[in-house]
Amino acid sequence: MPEAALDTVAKAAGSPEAAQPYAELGMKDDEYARVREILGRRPTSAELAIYSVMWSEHCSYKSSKVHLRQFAEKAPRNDALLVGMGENAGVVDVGDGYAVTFKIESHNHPSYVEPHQGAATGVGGIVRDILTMGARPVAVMDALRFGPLDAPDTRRVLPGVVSGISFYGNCLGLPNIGGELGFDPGYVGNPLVNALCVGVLRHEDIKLAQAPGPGNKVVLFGATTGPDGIGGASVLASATFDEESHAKRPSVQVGDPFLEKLLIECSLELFAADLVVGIQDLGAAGVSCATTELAAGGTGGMRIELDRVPLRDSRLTPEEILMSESQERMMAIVSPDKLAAFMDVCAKWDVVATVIGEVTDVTPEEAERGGRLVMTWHGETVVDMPPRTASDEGPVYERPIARPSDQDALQADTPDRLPRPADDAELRTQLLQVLAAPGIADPSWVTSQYDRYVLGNTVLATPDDGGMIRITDHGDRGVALATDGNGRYTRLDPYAGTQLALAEAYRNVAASGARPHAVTNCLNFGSPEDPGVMWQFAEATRGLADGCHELGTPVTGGNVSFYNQTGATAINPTPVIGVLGVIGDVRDRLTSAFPAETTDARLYLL
Amino acid sequence: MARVVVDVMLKPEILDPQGQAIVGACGRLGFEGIAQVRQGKRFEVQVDGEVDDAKLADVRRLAETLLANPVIEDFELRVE
Amino acid sequence: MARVVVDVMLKPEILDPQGQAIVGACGRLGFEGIAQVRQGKRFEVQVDGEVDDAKLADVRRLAETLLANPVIEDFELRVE
Amino acid sequence: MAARVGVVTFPGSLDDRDAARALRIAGAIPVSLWHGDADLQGVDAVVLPGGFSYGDYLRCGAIARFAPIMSEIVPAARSGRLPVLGICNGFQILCESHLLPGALTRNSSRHFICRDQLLRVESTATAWTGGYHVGQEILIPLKSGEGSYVADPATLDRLEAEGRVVMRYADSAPNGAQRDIAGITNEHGNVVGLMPHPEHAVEALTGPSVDGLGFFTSLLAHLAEGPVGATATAG
Ligand SMILES: Nc1ncnc2c1ncn2[C@@H]1O[C@H](COP(=O)(O)OP(=O)(O)O)[C@@H](O)[C@H]1O
Repeated sequence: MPEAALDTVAKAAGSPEAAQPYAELGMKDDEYARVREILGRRPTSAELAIYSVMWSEHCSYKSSKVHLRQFAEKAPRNDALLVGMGENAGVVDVGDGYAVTFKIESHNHPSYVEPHQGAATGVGGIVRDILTMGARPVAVMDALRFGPLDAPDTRRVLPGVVSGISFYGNCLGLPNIGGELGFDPGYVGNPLVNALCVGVLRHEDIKLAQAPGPGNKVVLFGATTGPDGIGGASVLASATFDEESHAKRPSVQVGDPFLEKLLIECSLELFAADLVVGIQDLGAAGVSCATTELAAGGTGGMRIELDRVPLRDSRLTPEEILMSESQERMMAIVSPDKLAAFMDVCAKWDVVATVIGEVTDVTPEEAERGGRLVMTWHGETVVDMPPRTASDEGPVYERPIARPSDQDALQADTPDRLPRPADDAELRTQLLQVLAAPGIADPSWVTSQYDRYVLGNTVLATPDDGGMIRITDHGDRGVALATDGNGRYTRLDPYAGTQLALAEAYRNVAASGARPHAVTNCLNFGSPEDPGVMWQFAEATRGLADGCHELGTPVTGGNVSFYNQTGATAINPTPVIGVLGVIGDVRDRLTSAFPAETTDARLYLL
Repeated sequence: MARVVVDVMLKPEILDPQGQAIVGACGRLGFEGIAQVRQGKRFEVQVDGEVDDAKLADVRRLAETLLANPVIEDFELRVE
Repeated sequence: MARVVVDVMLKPEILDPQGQAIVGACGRLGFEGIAQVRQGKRFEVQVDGEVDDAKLADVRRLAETLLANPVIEDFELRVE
Repeated sequence: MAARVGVVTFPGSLDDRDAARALRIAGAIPVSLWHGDADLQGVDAVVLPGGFSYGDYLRCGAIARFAPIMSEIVPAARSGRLPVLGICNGFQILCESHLLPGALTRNSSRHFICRDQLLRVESTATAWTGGYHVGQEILIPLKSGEGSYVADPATLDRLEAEGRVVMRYADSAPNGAQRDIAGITNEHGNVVGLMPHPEHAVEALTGPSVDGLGFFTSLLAHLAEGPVGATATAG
């Protein structure tokens, strides 16, 4: 393989007219023009890599931002919220000095390409988000949607997804305490794999993605970097999945849950010994995201020697390193006097850790421009940019919105026209049909592949409506969780459909005996460039924000997944809503079953 | 009866956690000079009768669709 | 660098659910004439330098102690 | 003085905290043992907990067997001195270490199975099951992907003849285990390997029953009585 010529900042300054593949990386003309304006020159290819992933829909929320704002604007006053939206995950006070953090995230497209690994790495990613907040991950849930059971592709996708979740979650030692299983023709070419993780921490243990203190070291730890999912962040996660992207499919990310388990124990030991100043996990945009976000959250200054990143494949270029989605990696900011202790803990857990740079000071002018992130490759400067422009100041779009033309017809088409059962026998047949539908029938063929006992704190799990765990080994305090979503309802009325999903999750939590406290959400929609989809999105977010306001329960975080479509056909809009509740004494929990010892009890329908 | 062997290995660019775990263990167990280990699968497929071109093509199709996952794995086939 | 391949297969008397499932799937997918499939493991061990007798003995020991479980598995070794 | 019982943490151990909790509930003092230290810290017994040591990538338990702590556990266990309970991955490690015969292979369903499992107690002549009675049925979680016990017919016959099958799956084995074997012991009765997880059935709130507690209370009674050989014959 010929060594690609290195594109340096000096070269970029001297060759303003060089053609750059920004369109292939998913950037629009005006976005590219803005990068040039920010830098005052053309970007180097490494800088282009950073901007393209950071400004992708997946990382920048450029189409959804204007709508997500209302979650904060309409948020009920709530003293329980310790960390709100914007960080890796929200943190909620649950009393006695304890807090929990939880979040749900999608891994839809990767799970279609390679179901087992896609779903596995989806679990891995959300678990690292929770760990990054300083919490011990204590449980996971999974909300799944597939095409009909008898569709040929479902046979490939469903077993793979379930085995991936089972493999990764079980191997991490996190109990699976609930989830959903839904089927609809709309998901044939676009399954939904939404994974939720919840973690527990003490108030004083909250960690943030920031890099204060010039002179502090930037340490990359965990897996070595390989060509996993290169281009994935912009190509896989946010562009329509079509034949063409099939052809230029990047190398699939493969998960290593064993390494992630070591990373969890290692990180918790690092936190306990107070050895990190700031921390970030490496998700979709890998090193690009971690460095720009950490720098932007700190002094604004950082210097990275990219050639120090330990590689699995020595041929990787700086651009590829910046875009690699290799799993099971974290980045920490460590003060120099604690570096030796930090390295010792990593060595104890057999986790590779490498200093790749340090936090730097910035001048007031540099701060004004958005800080200064410099990266070198064997001594040559390949990146010199204001990190905040990549992490926080990406493009924001007010996408056109239009109520779909078939909406009225859809709503007019009520079930009234369906024939009623003529007699008992027909009623019986219909009832049996409903009960046998795969989305209604017993899901234990899926859930029996998930460990629900590990950690020994699972109070409720399948088949109960919500999951519940005890959050400490010595007390009785617990949290309950449920996720719900219904694409068909939401298609019929996105505003009400989303509220129904919220209400159902809320009821499931309340019915377990816990008091609902906070909301997370994963918004699975079609292309934001389709005004009809954007209308659904606007209505759904408005519905959720209003509903949360009404219920007095804040949204603490979530995830948006756009471009869920096959060709031009979008999935039914599917917001999956997760509600977390708190219960003072888990012994007061209520199960879905009638307790065995009850007789002569009365049944009430509320 | 004849036997076709299908060797399935992860593509070289794909992470192989299993191989890594083994290399790690080799070091601790004092096996020197083991540079790399990759773990794959070996299938022994017994076919009825002779292995002619048609049979071989069948096994190849079997490998592509069932034995190997072409997204992350390569395979090789040989008659034994 | 040289490569030693270690093939590890379940002993014939040990149940191989994977292999059986594959045979079952063959039937459903219309692959005719597949009598039996057994699934095992293939390890590609890269050793530093030449594979001399001492190295080969090392890899054999590695196979015996780590790569295969003699209670249920047989292994074969070859230099490639 | 309460018994001190070690719980080994290997890289990838998952149920170590649960095992420690179960021991605590039973009245023992759990002592955390690190795989990399060849030091048993003078414990009276050892639990090898469930999990995926080293990711179980090669074969379950194959790599953990070589951990430094095992170099202390194996001779003490083999001599009959040290009571050792291997649960799930721990059972796999005991087989890989040749402390117990046979091996654990992939479930016949090829899937991981997590379910509440009814077991029948077959032997109370071990350090870990003296508190049960033969024929008793207990309900504890089974959760494993490679839980199918196999051994050659001669070994199986010997295990049966010597009364070393400790637990069997009531009804039939959900994972294809030969002769429905869920747990076995060595010739001294001090080493027990068990596929299901008694440490997950010690509290009514979080387990399907509290039937698992018997393993840990049995151990304490056994330790209070004296050396293993004595109970093994008395059982
Ligand atoms: N994908 C999944 N992962 C984990 N648990 C699941 C999954 N799907 C369903 N469950 C669990 O199975 C039980 C029944 O599911 P479901 O029939 O969807 O419940 P509901 O009656 O609340 O709609 C619940 O406990 C639910 O949490």
